[in-house]
Amino acid sequence: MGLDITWAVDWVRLSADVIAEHRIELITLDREIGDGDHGENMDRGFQAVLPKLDDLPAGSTPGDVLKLVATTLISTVGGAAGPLYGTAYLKGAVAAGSAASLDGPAIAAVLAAARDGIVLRGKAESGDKTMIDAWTPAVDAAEAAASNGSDAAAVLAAASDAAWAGAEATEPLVARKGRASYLGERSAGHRDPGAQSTALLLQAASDAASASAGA
Amino acid sequence: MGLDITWAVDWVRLSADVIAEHRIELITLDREIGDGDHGENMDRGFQAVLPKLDDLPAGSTPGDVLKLVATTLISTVGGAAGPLYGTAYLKGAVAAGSAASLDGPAIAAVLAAARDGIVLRGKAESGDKTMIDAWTPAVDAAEAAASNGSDAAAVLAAASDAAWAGAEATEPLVARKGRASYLGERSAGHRDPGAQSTALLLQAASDAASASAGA
Amino acid sequence: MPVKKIINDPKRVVDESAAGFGLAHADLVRVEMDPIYVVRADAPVAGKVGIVSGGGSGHEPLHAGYVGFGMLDAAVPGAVFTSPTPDPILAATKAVDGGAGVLHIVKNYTGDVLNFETAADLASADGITVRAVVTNDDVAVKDSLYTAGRRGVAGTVLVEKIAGAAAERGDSLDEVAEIAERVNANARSMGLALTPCIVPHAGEPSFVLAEDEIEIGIGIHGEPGRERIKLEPADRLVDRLIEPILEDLPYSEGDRTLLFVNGMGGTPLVELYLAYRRAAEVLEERGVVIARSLVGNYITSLEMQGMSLTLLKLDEEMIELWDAPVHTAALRWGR
Amino acid sequence: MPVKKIINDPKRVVDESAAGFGLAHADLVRVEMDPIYVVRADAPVAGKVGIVSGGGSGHEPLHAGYVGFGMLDAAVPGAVFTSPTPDPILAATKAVDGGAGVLHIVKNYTGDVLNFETAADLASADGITVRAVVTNDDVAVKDSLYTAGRRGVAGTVLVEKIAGAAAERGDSLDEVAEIAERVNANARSMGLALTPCIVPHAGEPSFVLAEDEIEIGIGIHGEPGRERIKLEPADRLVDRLIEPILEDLPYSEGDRTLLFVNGMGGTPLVELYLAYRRAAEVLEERGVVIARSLVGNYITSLEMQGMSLTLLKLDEEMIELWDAPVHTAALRWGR
Ligand SMILES: Nc1ncnc2c1ncn2[C@@H]1O[C@H](COP(=O)(O)OP(=O)(O)O)[C@@H](O)[C@H]1O
Ligand SMILES: Nc1ncnc2c1ncn2[C@@H]1O[C@H](COP(=O)(O)OP(=O)(O)O)[C@@H](O)[C@H]1O
Ligand SMILES: [Mg+2]
Ligand SMILES: [Mg+2]
Ligand SMILES: [Mg+2]
Ligand SMILES: [Mg+2]
Repeated sequence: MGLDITWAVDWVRLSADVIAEHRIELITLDREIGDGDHGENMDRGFQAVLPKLDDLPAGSTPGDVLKLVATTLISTVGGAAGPLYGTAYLKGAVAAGSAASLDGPAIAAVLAAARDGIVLRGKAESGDKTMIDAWTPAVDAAEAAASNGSDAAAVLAAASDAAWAGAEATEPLVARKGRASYLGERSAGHRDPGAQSTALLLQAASDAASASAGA
Repeated sequence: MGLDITWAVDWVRLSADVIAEHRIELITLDREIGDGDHGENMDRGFQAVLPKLDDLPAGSTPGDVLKLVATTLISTVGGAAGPLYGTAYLKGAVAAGSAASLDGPAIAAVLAAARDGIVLRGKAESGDKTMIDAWTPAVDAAEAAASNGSDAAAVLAAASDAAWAGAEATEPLVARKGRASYLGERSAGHRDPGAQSTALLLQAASDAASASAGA
Repeated sequence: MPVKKIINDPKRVVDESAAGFGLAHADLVRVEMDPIYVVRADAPVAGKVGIVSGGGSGHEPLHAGYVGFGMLDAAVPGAVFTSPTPDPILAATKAVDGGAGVLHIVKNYTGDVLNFETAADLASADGITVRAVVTNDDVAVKDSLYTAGRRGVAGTVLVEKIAGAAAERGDSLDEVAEIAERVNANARSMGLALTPCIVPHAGEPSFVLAEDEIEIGIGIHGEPGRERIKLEPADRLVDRLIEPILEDLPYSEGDRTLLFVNGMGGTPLVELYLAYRRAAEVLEERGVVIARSLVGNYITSLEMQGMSLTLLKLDEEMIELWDAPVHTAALRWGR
Repeated sequence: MPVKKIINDPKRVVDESAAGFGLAHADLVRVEMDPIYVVRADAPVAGKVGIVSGGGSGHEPLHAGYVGFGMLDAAVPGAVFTSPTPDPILAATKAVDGGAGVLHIVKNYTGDVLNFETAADLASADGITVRAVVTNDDVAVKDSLYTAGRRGVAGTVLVEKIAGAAAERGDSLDEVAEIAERVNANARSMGLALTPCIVPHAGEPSFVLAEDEIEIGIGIHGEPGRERIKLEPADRLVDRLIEPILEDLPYSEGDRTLLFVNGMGGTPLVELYLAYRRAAEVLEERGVVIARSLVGNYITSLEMQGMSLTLLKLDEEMIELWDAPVHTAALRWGR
């Protein structure tokens, strides 16, 4: 069963909720190895998307939603996360194309395109202790699930689980990109805030899909 | 028995010791209702006097010592206490004149002249919560003791006791002069730092006299 | 525990800082060390009224930062928060006397007044004509028989600038003193603190505030204010400062003012400009014209967080003198 | 517990402060609110290269304080410590384009670089020639494959002043970019913090230090430094900052430098000048000539206590451009 516009809109709403809920947590993570604004930045961005959802014309596709998120994040988040997530959603939107519904392989392709967009802009590699360390395992898991014939919801569930594991796995790492890299060895022992927000967002995607499936 | 140059020099040395010892206490009192420098100011002044004592020419009188203290305090203490104590010692020196030894009435006259000097410069009245509230009871007690025929040491002992009582009695007062007056009613409940230093200095005078007498 | 400051020995703070100031601004000033004062590099300026100010250290850039063309001829720094003694004031007075007399600008504190008085007496005995103007712009303190009188606070900066310009254009000692008095009479200030400051030799905060408490009506020496209240939004805090100022010296519609938002040393500029916004709004509501303004840390209490507001009711001559060129370490325009 | 600052709503700090800035400096700048940027009152200046800088707020007076004659044409403030988005950067870029192209001066942080890049792409699409210079003067960060590269810190102020003067005298975009690159390449900085700062929306200190601990190698965003040590005397602290600077860009005897002692926002001037004294002493010992200097709070981290040292190796042209007139809210001379 594919995921349609309802799922996409739900995903955004759930994302806004979950980011608002974890705002302080993301600020705290960023304060420890960065400058303490990640939660505030992401919250500002997703709160700005919410009212725009109501203006989506009838017949909008998941790709349209992703594009709306992309442009809004780019113009409201700022910092490193703004352009990086903005590019991710933009590339994801391109991958989603004008399809009304996304099946497992399509979802995996959206995630891969999003991840590639972040790498293109930010030049981070795996193990640099960035959001990429949540995205890449998520993409790998999504692709594996999709090629095993899982449906879209199951692909997202696999991605979400892998993103969480990836976020957790950033803790021992020494950062080589982003603000945390200024700390050198002292960045070890803290979770990367961008990897954490990635896990939260992918879990929201998966939760929205389960809700769609259940409905 | 009159008090001579030995007493005067001892008084200065004891004063320097006792002020150094109570430096933090005077700072703390001044921090509560002023600007927290009284102990530092007085300590700087008396430490500056010490080396100059060695240069006093032979045949110097108690009046010469008081004048030396006056000029040194004026040129090293600063703040309100510098000119006020400076004037006090200066007027005291004038009252002491060129006498080689000061008896009870002479000591009482020195103290009265000192107090009058402070009033002349600072215009404080009794009850304004200033050093005058230690000086005036001390002068009154000294004059009473002197007219009862007490010797110089006893006159100073009476002055010292009265100064302590006066310092303590500043606690409930609302300040009307000096920095503490800016606090209005909130100045009540704290001892005036200048009254406290006055009591310390007059006690040093008395202690020096007892030592002279004992010697 | 040593006090957390960028210093070596607490007793050498003023000397070492003055030495650094002299090195950094050798084109503007000369720093004499014994006794210590900061003087215009070209002093004495023949035929010009000399202007000397001074007071306890810890209010930087006041006063040394205002020594130079069009403002002060010399500044005399005392120990932190302690008025200087007469010796350096006298030395500075002699150093700037160009034959036209010397004006002392003195903030109204017992210690400053007494020490400047003594120095003036000694200078007069040496044949120098000295006049003193005592600033007392702080409306937080009632000027009555029951206080040492109003404190001189941020208005002092405005007095120094405008009197300095008058001296630079060649006014006589009496004229310079007159305009200084006039500025002081038309200036009103009031301050508040969010945090105390720590005097280097004391090592302890000047007062202790709970995390949600502030002091209203503070001076510039870390002394507590008249009232302790709970933290409020900035706009309300600005109102609390500006209302007593406007009550004390009422303005009519169309009156011109200089609005001066001053930081106490540890307050970020972002907060000062935010406060400026509200102050400007209040003045606009009342029809008062903000003809000139000044925003920044110009008279401070070490690292204290807080601010003061000052309004100076302007006349044509004050505006002209305010706009006149000034070239000092902390205030500079027109050259 | 609300955070102890002179603010109304944490989300409105940047807007309200910019509004106040615009009111206080209406003769110099215009403040646009949607999207937010601060622009020279006379922009665009026909035929002149426009210079735009910007970045997260909380570093005031950087950058808005440097908008005006001889320095920046526009400043784009992001949220506190957060790079602005491309929209206001683009709007500012358009507003200052006088036909000779626009230079972006960008501090080297991932967010700033990415957002300015996007804005530059969009401006180019609109036919405006844009070049970017990325400042990275902070020697506390190793510039290697294993970091995001050196941070742009206090050297940025010097780049803005000197590039601004080059633009003002009529240099072409390539020439202005070249001198900006040259200043950046010859500037080295290093900072330390005695206390953290508190971001308004975070409400908690950016890091926690014991009463006798300090952070060496901090940036300007309240981020922790590379090393935590016990408090030491000022002279030793200065040595700790200046040694890595001189190691990274060695000086020969007779070389000229600009010595810049910068406060992080909450440090009293008295401490900055005291530090200046020691820095000057170290340079003199090495035969380095301090040809120019700057001391004050010019690029800050909110109310953080601490300082940074910057040395800029000067050539004749840089000196000439440094001395050229500048008229901004925070830096002014020559007019
Ligand atoms: N070059 C990069 N590539 C990928 N992700 C990055 C890169 N630089 C930073 N990030 C991510 O951005 C997050 C920080 O975002 P945020 O705090 O919003 O921006 P800033 O660092 O500008 O304050 C980091 O936790 C990290 O996951
Ligand atoms: N007008 C005055 N007359 C007498 N004593 C005064 C007067 N003003 C202040 N004092 C005394 O001076 C003391 C403060 O001295 P100090 O702290 O050294 O100077 P400052 O107030 O200038 O910091 C007060 O405690 C008070 O006893
Ligand atoms: Mg961040
Ligand atoms: Mg005192
Ligand atoms: Mg004092
Ligand atoms: Mg940031």
